[in-house]
Amino acid sequence: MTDLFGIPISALLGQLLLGLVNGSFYAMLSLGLAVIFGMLNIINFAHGALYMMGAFLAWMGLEYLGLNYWMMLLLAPLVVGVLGILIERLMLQWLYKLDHIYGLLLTFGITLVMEGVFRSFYGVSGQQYQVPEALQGATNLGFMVLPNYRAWVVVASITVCLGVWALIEKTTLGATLRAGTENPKLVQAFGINVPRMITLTYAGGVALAAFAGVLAAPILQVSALMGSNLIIVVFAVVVIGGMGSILGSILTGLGLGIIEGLTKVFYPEASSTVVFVVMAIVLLVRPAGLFGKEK
Amino acid sequence: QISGDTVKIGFITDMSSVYADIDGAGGVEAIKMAIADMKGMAGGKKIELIFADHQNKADVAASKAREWIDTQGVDMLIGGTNSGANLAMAKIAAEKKRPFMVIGAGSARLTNEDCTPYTIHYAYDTVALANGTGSAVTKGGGKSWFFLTADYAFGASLQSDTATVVGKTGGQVLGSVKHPLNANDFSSFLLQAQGSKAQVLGLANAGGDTINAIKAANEFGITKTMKLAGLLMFINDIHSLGLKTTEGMYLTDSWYWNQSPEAREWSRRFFEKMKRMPSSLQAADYSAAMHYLKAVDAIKTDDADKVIGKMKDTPINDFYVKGSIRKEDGRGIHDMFLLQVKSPKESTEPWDYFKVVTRIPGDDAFTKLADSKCPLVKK
Amino acid sequence: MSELILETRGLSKDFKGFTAVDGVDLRVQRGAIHALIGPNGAGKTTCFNLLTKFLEPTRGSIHFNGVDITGEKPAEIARRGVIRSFQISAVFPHLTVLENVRIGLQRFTGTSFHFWKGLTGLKQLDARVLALLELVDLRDMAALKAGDLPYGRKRALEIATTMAMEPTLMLLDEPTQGMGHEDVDRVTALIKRVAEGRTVLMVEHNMKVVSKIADRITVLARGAVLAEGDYAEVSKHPAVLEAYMGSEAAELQGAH
Amino acid sequence: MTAALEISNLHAWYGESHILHGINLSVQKGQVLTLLGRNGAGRTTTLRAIMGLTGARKGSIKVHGVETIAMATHRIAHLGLGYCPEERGIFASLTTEENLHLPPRLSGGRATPMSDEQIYQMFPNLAERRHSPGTRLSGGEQQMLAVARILRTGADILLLDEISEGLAPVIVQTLARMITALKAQGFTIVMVEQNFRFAAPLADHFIVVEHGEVVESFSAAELPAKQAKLDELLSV
Amino acid sequence: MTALASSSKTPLNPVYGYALLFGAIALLPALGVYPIFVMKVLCFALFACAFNLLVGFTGLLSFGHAAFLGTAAYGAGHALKVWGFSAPLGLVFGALAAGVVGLGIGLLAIKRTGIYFSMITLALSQMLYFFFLQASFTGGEDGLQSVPRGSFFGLDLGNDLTLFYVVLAIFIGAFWLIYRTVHSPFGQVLTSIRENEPRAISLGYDVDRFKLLAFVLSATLAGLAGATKTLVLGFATLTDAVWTTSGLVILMTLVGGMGTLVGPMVGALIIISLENKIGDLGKVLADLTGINWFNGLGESVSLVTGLIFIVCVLAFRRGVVGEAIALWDKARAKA
Ligand SMILES: Nc1ncnc2c1ncn2[C@@H]1O[C@H](COP(=O)(O)OP(=O)(O)OP(=O)(O)O)[C@@H](O)[C@H]1O
Ligand SMILES: Nc1ncnc2c1ncn2[C@@H]1O[C@H](COP(=O)(O)OP(=O)(O)OP(=O)(O)O)[C@@H](O)[C@H]1O
Ligand SMILES: [Mg+2]
Ligand SMILES: [Mg+2]
Repeated sequence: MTDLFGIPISALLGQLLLGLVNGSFYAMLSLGLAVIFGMLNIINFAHGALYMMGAFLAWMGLEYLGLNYWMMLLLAPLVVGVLGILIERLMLQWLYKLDHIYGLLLTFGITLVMEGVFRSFYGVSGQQYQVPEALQGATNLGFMVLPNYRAWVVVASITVCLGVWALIEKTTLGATLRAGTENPKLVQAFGINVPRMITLTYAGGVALAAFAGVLAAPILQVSALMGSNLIIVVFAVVVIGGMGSILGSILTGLGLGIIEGLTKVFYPEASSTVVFVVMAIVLLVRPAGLFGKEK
Repeated sequence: QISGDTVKIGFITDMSSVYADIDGAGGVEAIKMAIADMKGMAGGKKIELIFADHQNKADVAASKAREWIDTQGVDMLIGGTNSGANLAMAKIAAEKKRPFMVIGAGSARLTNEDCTPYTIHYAYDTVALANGTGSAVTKGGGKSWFFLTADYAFGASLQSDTATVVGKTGGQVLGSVKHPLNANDFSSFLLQAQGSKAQVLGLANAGGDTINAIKAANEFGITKTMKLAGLLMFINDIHSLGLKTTEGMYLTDSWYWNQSPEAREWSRRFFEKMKRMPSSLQAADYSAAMHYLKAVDAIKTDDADKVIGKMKDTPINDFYVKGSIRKEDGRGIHDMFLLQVKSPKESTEPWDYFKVVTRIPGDDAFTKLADSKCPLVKK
Repeated sequence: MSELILETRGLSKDFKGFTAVDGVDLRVQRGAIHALIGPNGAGKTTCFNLLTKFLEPTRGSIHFNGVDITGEKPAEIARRGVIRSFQISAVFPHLTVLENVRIGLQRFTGTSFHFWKGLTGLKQLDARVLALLELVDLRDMAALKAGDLPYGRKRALEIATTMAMEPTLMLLDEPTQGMGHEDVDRVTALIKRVAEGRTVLMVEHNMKVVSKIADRITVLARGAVLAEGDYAEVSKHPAVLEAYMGSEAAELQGAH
Repeated sequence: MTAALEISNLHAWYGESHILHGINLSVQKGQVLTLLGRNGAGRTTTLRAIMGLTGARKGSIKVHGVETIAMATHRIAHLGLGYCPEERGIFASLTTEENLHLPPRLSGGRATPMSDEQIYQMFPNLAERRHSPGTRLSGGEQQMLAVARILRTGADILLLDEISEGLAPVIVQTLARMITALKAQGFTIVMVEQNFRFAAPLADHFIVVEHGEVVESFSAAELPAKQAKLDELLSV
Repeated sequence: MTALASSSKTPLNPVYGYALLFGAIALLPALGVYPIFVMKVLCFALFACAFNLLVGFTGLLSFGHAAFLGTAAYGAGHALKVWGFSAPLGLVFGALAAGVVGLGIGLLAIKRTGIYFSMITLALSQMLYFFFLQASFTGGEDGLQSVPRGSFFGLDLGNDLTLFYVVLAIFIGAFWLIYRTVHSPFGQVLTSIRENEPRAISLGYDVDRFKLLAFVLSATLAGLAGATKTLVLGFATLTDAVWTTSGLVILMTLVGGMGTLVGPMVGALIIISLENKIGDLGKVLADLTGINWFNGLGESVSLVTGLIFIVCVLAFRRGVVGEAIALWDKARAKA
């Protein structure tokens, strides 16, 4: 067997694949952030908390209502989307005229409240959520045994990411959204209800986070704090990718998952910092990020 | 002569964060049970309990402790989970001369490098856990080990303590991988562990990390080829993971609710109130409070030095443990248990999770006086 | 020194495949009031942004006093004495009128990084500040917050602050925009006054102002220079009439 | 009969600059009104104020008799207004066709919306370039696209800001024919024009704006009589 | 800025006001207020004032200020405990260490503005947090414990009261420096940059260098707060460096009033008291309303903090002191 720096190539392939799984989460979350940022010019700090909420909804659906994974994969994003509508209508919409900083601070406050609520009801050690029947078991790929569920995560999230990308880049709705980011006033002058479009965009963005949350529930422990560490990494992903393009956020998310995976093999101690190191380097070379546009 | 005419116990623990289930509100309830069992009086005076959440922040814990002693006249402190918080509290208790009974924190430093005349490390420590799990599992045939270690001081000491024991009992450490604290994904580390072909996977981490690692180990089928040994786990972790996931795992603890009739009896009372079975820490909270209150009751004073003397002189003998507190360094010495998680089929009732595999005598479990790094121990 | 204070050669700026400024050769005579006019979106403001390096030119070079300053940073260019005003009013609203102007003067004291010093050192500048405010009829308002001034007065304050920099070349972007008649006249007179001994390059839509004070006019259209000359020449130039002033105006003029 | 558009005492601001100082005008259904004036006089601002795109507005704007001064922009549009901005507002991230399809059908529009075929017939250039990004079009094509875009929506009042600007004479002639055709179909049109030659034969009514106020108002019939006055007002 | 601007018009010299304030603080222990609590508040007040120097007077919202608090806390702790530095030297060392880290982060972050700036500072400080978590000298999760207080120019700091006056003196000194900075030629330029950056550039100021100096100053002073805190409490822990602490200092400044000099002090007092007393408040509320849930309020600090954040951002952006000044200005405008 061939080695690379003392690690068998086959093991390396396995690690790359696992990196891709994590990258799928980064991609989905940073995609949601990018969509929201594009339309609302708000960095949605609450993204991590809404992701957590998605996972919790999956668990609650099963626990209290007996709704299975597949139902919740649909329902949780809907519920969180409605919550997003409320957040946008009741709070965010008053902040657009102000400095963007206030949006960041408000959503930070929302994060604290949501985490606090879930923590006070469910504690922190977390709830257990089983992998759905259909996806249990693992497949032997030769170089590694890949649990079917992880394969599903990659497939599902890449599908969703590409779907969102296609929706935004290829449809009338997407065209309206893109136009709205370019020149919201003119779009409104054409009779399109831009405020409502903004609300729905926010709802859609956070629904993506909830979807990621449901996907994560069977892999991770469902707990109140599951989003708060992730969100900062996703921020770094966003800074590295540059807030410009939808495709950029997807690619950067996947790419960083893989880089992180490789770090876990060669220098595991640095695996939690590598994203930030990459960020520092990218900022030095390209202050606007890899796919971002200057100013 | 009881200061302030009340015997005031201060309990500081994690009530809202990762360790809240293991101790937290249940710990408060356990101490209240002890007070109730004393009829609310010790040495002829009223007993009072105040408690606070340190949110796993050492600074909050220490400030609370200091403030309580300075302004509330607290006579004794019970420290819940989190070693950092407890080390900080130990400093304050020693400075202010108050008995400090550590229950939930595992760091062996509390009775080694950082020992004080006022610290009593009552329930367990990482050395005991390492000795229990490390030696018992190795003796039981798990000769080759691989460690999955949280990358910070505590994880490193758990690993090195256990590795030493494994080596002594004829086992072999094949390797280890460090993971960041609160890692969100363990699959990559587990793949590396699997690559080592070791028989035992030692989990030198805690809380959420342990839980997530076990989940992933199941998912990747690693539990089929390796035995899992949790180096710092409690019954609540098993409860939240479920037996299906944890079946066959080894862990060491100071107590299990189903280990004896008296333990069962107390646990039922606890269950009435909390709707869950007690962890070893909650039982220890009760036991420690009781031990202290009985000492105060016996000598009719809450003077710190005298009460500590009395506590160290009196053997502990209750449903929790039979043992004593070592005079020199304040280490509580009692038996520990190597437990194995039952399979779902073996479990006959809720919370029936463990088989007791071995009883480890206290003298073998805890650091020997000869090996102690406590400056108070004269060699 | 040469007659030309500012010269650009082939100055261009592309935005994503769209050329906003296209090979402009601008030549500003020392001591002149030079107006830059042209239809909306002709690239006038963009030109200003290039000259002061708020934007990076895509092609071409900028020469100031014969020195190539194309590679310099905005602050460096400002320190050479090329000071601009903005199309949208640019004062420091929470500072007083006096402080606004003093910020300009302060740079010359070399104490701007001294965070441990009090403001007493700056007080000595106040006399000069007041003199400048006198010039723009703002002396009485010295203690007011700049944000509380009426719009026209803000533009005057901006000019005073610009003056404080002892500019050799002032770039004014639509100094009379959004003003009432009397303010326009006032500011026109003011520009005329302050232009003594220095050079002014201004963007202006108000032809009354331009015809009154501009010595020379460059007309931009679609990013390129369409015509250049004094007012009489430019206002007769057919291409200018076509692109900017309206060809029918000429027709009408010819009609009577 | 209510006017299609009736404005009285309209004031408007951009931030702190007070631009419109009490505009009064009214347009009957099926008429073409042209706003004349010098650069910066406030004509564009008048159109933008009708759409609710300026800063603060005061006064009264009635569209088909409905007061819109307090309405949100998109609601105003749905009363049947189509706006073609001076800067054209072609979206760079959209293709020509996407740009064309962007404005939705207006609920209150009274005109028959044009089909794509009709539009492409009117502007063959656009059909050719339907899949290229909007801002890759030439200036003239962009102008066509900006006009074409509002014909699909069913808007019956068109606000056209300098649509002839920067276009080759042939295209200007096309536009002139188009406006005549639209007028024949009953469209109400408000135009801002610099190009008097273009506007003169099309308009039923003229208004001259100066410093945010209406200084002259006369019908096409009065045009010859007003020529001298106009000359003075518009001269440079 | 507004604080000074408005008070400078009144005949009363603001210096008297501050003297009165600090005099009152100096008397607190004599009135039976717990000195350690006051010292803790003072440390956080200094932290918030330092942060405010950046956000309130320069317009840069750093979401990574915990990095400086943490760096200095560990730096000073290590210097005092392991290298045996004297207290003053330890403090200076801690503050300087934070300043150096501030220079590094500042160089990377200053190129971007607005939310980008916030996100970059947040991410970089999180990187530093992981470093502290893993580095051996910090004691990881356990923290750096039992840092000796030692003596300060001959004064024995073991005594709480002595330490209190030393801390108060440090605070006054640092506050004076901030006051000075705000009202210095440098401060004038900072204000102009915050109010209209392009205009400041066009006046010939190299704004990046001004921002960087402000950033480093703010980091150093935040460091001083962290070092002093270590001295007072005797330990440095990861709490000092974690990102939620950065959030906390933003909250303090927001609640007190961004861009006012005393605002952050008031904010720190409110938030620290809340953290300490919210459990009691919950019990009172539970007794009053009979709703048992309130008893658990003590465990829900973050929930309450979050609510305050939301309320402040939506309805109370000027903060306590800011609103007070606005009221005062209004009243005077009427008079
Ligand atoms: N940052 C930019 N990105 C893309 N296009 C730009 C940018 N800045 C300006 N433009 C475009 O460049 C052209 C010239 O703009 P500029 O502001 O220079 O016009 P102007 O001559 O000053 O017009 P006005 O008289 O209306 O102020 C316009 O079409 C404008 O839309
Ligand atoms: N966004 C804006 N902010 C501030 N002032 C503006 C803005 N847009 C236009 N103005 C000013 O408002 C005044 C009127 O402008 P408007 O665009 O309505 O003129 P116009 O008559 O259409 O002339 P033209 O289009 O030929 O330049 C001008 O002085 C212009 O500079
Ligand atoms: Mg311009
Ligand atoms: Mg116009």
